Amino acid sequence: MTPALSVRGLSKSFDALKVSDAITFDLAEGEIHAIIGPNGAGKTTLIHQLSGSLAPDAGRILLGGEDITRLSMAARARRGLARSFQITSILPGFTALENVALAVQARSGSSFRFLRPAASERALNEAAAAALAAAGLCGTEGRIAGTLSHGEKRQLEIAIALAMQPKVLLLDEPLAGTGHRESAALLQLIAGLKGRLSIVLIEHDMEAVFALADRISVLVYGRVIATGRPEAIRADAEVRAAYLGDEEES
Amino acid sequence: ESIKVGVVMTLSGSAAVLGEQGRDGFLLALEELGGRIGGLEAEVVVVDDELKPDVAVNRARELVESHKVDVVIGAMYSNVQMAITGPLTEAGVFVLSPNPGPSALAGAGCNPNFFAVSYQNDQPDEVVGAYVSDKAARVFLIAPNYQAGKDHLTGFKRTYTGEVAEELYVPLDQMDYSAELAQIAAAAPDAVYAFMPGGLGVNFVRQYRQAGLEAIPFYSTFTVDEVTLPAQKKDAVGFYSGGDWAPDLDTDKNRAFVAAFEAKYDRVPASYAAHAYDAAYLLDAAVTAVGGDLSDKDALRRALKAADFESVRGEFAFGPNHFPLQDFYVTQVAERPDGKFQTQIVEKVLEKPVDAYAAECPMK
Amino acid sequence: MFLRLQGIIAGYGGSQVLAGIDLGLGAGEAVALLGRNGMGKTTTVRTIFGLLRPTSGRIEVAGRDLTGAPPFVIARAGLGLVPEGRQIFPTLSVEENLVATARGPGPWDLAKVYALFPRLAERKRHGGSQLSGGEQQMLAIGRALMTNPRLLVLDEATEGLAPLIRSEIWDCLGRLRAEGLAILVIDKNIGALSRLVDRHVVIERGRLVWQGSSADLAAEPRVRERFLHV
Amino acid sequence: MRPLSSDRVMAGLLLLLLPMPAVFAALGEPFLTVVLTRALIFAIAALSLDLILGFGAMVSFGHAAYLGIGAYAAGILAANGITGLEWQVPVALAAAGVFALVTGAISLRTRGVHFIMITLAFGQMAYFLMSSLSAFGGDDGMTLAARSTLFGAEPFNGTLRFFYTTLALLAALWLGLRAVTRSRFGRVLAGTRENEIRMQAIGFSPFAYRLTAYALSGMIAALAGVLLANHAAFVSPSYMGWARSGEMIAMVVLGGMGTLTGPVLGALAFILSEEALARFTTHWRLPFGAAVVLAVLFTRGGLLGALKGRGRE
Amino acid sequence: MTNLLILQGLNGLQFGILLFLVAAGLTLVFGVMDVINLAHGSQYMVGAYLAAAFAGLTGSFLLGLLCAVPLALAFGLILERLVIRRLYDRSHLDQVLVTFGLMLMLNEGVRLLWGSAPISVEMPEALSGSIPIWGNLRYPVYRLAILAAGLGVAAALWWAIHRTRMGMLLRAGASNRAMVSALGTDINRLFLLVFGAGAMLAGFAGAMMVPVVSAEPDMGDTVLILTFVVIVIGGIGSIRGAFVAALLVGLVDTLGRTFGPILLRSLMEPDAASQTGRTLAPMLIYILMAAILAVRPAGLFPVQR
Ligand SMILES: Nc1ncnc2c1ncn2[C@@H]1O[C@H](COP(=O)(O)OP(=O)(O)OP(=O)(O)O)[C@@H](O)[C@H]1O
Ligand SMILES: Nc1ncnc2c1ncn2[C@@H]1O[C@H](COP(=O)(O)OP(=O)(O)OP(=O)(O)O)[C@@H](O)[C@H]1O
Ligand SMILES: [Mg+2]
Ligand SMILES: [Mg+2]
Repeated sequence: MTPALSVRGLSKSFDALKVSDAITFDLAEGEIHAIIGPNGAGKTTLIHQLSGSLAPDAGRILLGGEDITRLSMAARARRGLARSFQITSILPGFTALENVALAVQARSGSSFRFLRPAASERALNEAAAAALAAAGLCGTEGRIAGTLSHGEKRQLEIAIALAMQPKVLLLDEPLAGTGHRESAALLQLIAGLKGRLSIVLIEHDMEAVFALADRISVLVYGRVIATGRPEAIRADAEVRAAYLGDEEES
Repeated sequence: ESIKVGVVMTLSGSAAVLGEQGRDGFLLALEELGGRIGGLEAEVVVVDDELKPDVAVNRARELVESHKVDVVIGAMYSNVQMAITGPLTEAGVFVLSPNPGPSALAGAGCNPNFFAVSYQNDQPDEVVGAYVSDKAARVFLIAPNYQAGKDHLTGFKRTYTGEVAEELYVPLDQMDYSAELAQIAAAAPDAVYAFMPGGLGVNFVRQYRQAGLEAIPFYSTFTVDEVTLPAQKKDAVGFYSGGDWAPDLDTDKNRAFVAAFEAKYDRVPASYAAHAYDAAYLLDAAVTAVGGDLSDKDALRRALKAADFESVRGEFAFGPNHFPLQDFYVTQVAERPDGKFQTQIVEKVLEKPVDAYAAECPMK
Repeated sequence: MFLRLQGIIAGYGGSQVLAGIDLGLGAGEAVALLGRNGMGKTTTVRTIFGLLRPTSGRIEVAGRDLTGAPPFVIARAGLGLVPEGRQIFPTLSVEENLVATARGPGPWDLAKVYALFPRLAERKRHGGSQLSGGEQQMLAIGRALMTNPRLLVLDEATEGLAPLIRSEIWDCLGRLRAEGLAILVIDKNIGALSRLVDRHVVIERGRLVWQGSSADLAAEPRVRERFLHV
Repeated sequence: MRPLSSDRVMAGLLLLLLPMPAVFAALGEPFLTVVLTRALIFAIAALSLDLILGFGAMVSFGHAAYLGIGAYAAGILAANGITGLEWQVPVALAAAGVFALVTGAISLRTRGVHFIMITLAFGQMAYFLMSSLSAFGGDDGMTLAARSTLFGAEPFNGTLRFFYTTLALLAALWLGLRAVTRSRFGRVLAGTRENEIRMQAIGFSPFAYRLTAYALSGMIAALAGVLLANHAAFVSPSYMGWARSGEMIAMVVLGGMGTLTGPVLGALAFILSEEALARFTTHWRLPFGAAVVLAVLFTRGGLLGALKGRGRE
Repeated sequence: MTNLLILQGLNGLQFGILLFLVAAGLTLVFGVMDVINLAHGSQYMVGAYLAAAFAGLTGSFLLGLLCAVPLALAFGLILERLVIRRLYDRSHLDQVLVTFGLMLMLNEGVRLLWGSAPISVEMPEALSGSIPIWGNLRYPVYRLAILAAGLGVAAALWWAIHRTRMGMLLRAGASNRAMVSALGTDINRLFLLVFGAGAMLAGFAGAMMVPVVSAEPDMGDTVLILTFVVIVIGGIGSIRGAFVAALLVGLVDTLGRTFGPILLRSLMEPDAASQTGRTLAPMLIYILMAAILAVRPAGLFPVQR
């Protein structure tokens, strides 16, 4: 079976700094693949390259077998690649519902329609409201996104990504900044997606990672130093030294 | 019984200096006439055209429709003149221009209700061109880069018989001419001919002097006049200009005009003021001739055409295209004993020339 | 009391967020501010720093009434801020970020901060906007320390940090505390907080609904359940 | 009082404008209708600018060029004996559209102040081009040979007819643009204003939407240009200079950008107060400038914002 | 021909330096404080008028200059306190509009005070005349003085912004005022000083130019547009960019005007060449700007955001 996403020899440097060093991995259909690593290891940079906001220096990216290395961000999104941003990126002047409705609109029909008011398209609104609810944002539909609290904005990011109904979802620290209840809910949400779509998950919350991931890759200084099942990674001495430490958190 | 006169001048922005001269010249004459024109009480409406043609058209139409003016004195710049003359004359209003005499209104486009009290735009240049022909064999020409600039240099070349060393056009908003002056120095011509009106002239003349080029004779039109001289001062002394009038023109009427103007406004009048002043007396004479009856437009037109008034310029008559037949002089800047500066007549160059476009005008 | 809030009511535009907060913090004391998303923790911090003007209530720092004072006056009274969302200066290099607002006298200088975060030393010539999320977080903490505050306010300062770094920061905060620095901290890691602070304060819909020691919190699962959903 | 919505303000405004010619006539100042017509023409231009400025965050500092393109289309065709709007308007729209597509494709690579300046550059190029073409009067401009006609009818003949033609067009364009800004297209446009990266990440290529809006806006401004040429019966490069573009931005922002109604208010306030002040003093720029400064400092969201704020109290 | 080339090169540099003097203030206020100030050109004009007025009173240009510069500073400080301060948390467009209103007021204000006619000032005796620079090539002393002053200001500014803590604070404040303030800096006072400095630079440039070009209303408008072109080509907020771009614009404009027609004449008919030259000359710097922005959308030296 062709993997949902495969990455071959992806390399990227900023001046002398090698942030992606021949990264190769496969994301199997329906799996959650976590990428962990110290701060500045190149995780977000990798997501940027996968989603198309940054061009790699070398290497190839295949989405469902199709080479998308040269495609624009928008074209990749239309082919079913969605992402969330580590640093919240929403439309601050739109309501929460409109934020999500735009994502629905992007995948349903042409947007070169000039006369019919978008706010009255029931299909858009219903799908958007469902995505908001799934992300735990019931009741915020009419609020201006810029005035949501930090945690609420993080949830909105997820809702937007979900509304795109992607085949592959790239999540960059989705739990950062969310409270306990919200992160528990999100955890459940992501777990529920397992099998239906394929997810690349970046997260520093180890509890979540070990609970969710089917496989984990460890990125250090742009290189994948280990890939394997969660138990194996947790036990890996090199990983403990570079990243995990001996911390036991509640 | 009254006569309504609209005065359309550029009165805001830096181009307002000319407009203020025109307005003041007209108002001075009106004051001398006791506020009456041809015996009628004169109601005067002064409007600012802002040097924007579309604004000018609006203000002009307002003069017609709201104020019901009979006559308009204006404008000061050719582009405004072109914009307002059509709408005004179509409404039956007489237009007396105190400065612009665009070729489009002198030739095939001449207009029965339009009278240029000044000159055809090209004439001052033709005068200087003719004069320079036997003074300098190679002349360097410079003008701002717009239609009027091109027209003025064309006027000069029409009568100049020598060789043109170079023809240079500079942007209208330029203030520093070091590059052009370097080119003049490099070309080493026998003379320079410049059409650099208003503020352009102030900077150009002063920098010309600063660059040490005064050994090359400087001829011009609208570049050194009573509007620019207060800023140019000594730097312009000895520079030449050409025109139909100068403050020292030797007629009784002119002496009285200059004295009255200086007494009232404490500055030397320029030709713009002189023409507007003449326009008032022209109008006064014409209205008197028709006995104050403004309803008979044809009679009034004939009376204006007759130009039976005492001009500051001495002998004055209109040609068939309603442009003046008058003498033209070359003038030179001099410092007066009272420390002010003015242009003074050097030589009468052309006697009552007919402008180059008059022949195309269908009016007889 | 080094910092005292009395009856603070504040909000954005028409909507009220804080509905009367009373909070005191002694010199050298460490307090955790807890509460779910959107309950007003950050708003409290913004009000303390004068970034948001309360509609009523009083703010005292070291005995001085600083209600309505501009932020820089409050900061100079000895408060250091690690804001939510990092807010480092993107157009400055890492080192400039640290130096620009530095103030003495005090224990913190460049060398100390670099010793705490070696990663920053490696990237000191780089622009702030080029840093990774976690690096920016380190920079924000370092920047606040460089003002040598008497009270350090951290709003989700460990968000996005790798576990190893995170535990280093908790250790470091513990040491700072021991040296007498007062700390007001917002974080979701209750375990680490409990080891650090004397007192926990829970905010719910803009009001203080519970406070107590770490032991109290540990002993009252209902509080954790009801207000924090742990 | 209920808060005033933008729509209600516009409806009220139209109702207020409708009887104005009769009012002016009764006051014995029928000419004011002509002045008001000019203000309405600029309201159309401001409306067009609001589409890209208010909804797309594209601050064009060269928008006067489109006004000029429309005016010259009417002027040049009329000079060649083609007075029918059925010809003039398509030519004006096509010329403006082509100019917008070409310059827009280049300008849209930039953002923010750079966009302001690159559109200024293209506007100035158009201005200098028309200034130097002596065939069309160069700097002096050209007189409109004849008022435009529409299939033989004369919509611009007579003050009243001109006024109501312009008012109707303004109302129609306002309605049309209101629909456009609320449509799917309008949402995408506003979304790219808010956060371009986010829009790309959900699958939109902002460029095509921006360029479409830019061209549409230029074409509507050209329409205003056709009207302006007929109103002044004169066409001049001075319609296209940067100062004009700046005034158009001022109208939009003064009125309240991104609201469609605001720019209409702004244009009326701008032109009418200029006209009014100029009647009192040639130094009208001084009080006018002061009024602009105070209006912006003490209102948020422009004049429309101020009106709405009042309605809420 | 070589002589002319050198001479025009110098003229271009001098023009560029002048543009830089004005642009530096604009890019400071814009890049550092994130305020678009359309009244900046009017501050240049105010400097020129002040110098002209005081030179007229005292009879000496140097005294006039000495009076004009501190007054231009004071003028900037007052403007900041009264108006600009209220614009910091407003959108760029609100700033554009308010400063556009200020520009109208200032232009009309000087006309009210000094009339519409240009006012000129005598060149100081010591700096008039020219000195030999290359063979028999001479160059006016005063223009060399402008060159030197501009270079001095450029160096001082670069140092102040990139090498002092105040510079860092300014750049920090530009991106996040609230944060700078919350970390203990009185950002308002800092911005007051910057705006004053910008106004002073513009006023200084105006005062320096007044012996060469006379003071007249609206003289700031052209300069304003040109300086905007300069800072945008250079990359907003970058002193280095403003410097390079100013010289580039100065050289392209001056050399293009002189040698463009010569070049064109070798390519086409003289008549067509002169027509094309006349059409292209005023567009030159706009074409330059459009070309640069088309290739580098954020200018030559974009400041990282
Ligand atoms: N535009 C850039 N120019 C130079 N260096 C950059 C740029 N963008 C990122 N970097 C550097 O590349 C490295 C990797 O950054 P990245 O954001 O991918 O890290 P990360 O693994 O996501 O870290 P974190 O867990 O802290 O978010 C960092 O050291 C960062 O400073
Ligand atoms: N700028 C703003 N304008 C309007 N409302 C706001 C603004 N900022 C925050 N709010 C609202 O105020 C409430 C409190 O927000 P605050 O940021 O203080 O929450 P918080 O407790 O810090 O939450 P989090 O854990 O998500 O950061 C929230 O409902 C939020 O939506
Ligand atoms: Mg990251
Ligand atoms: Mg918060």
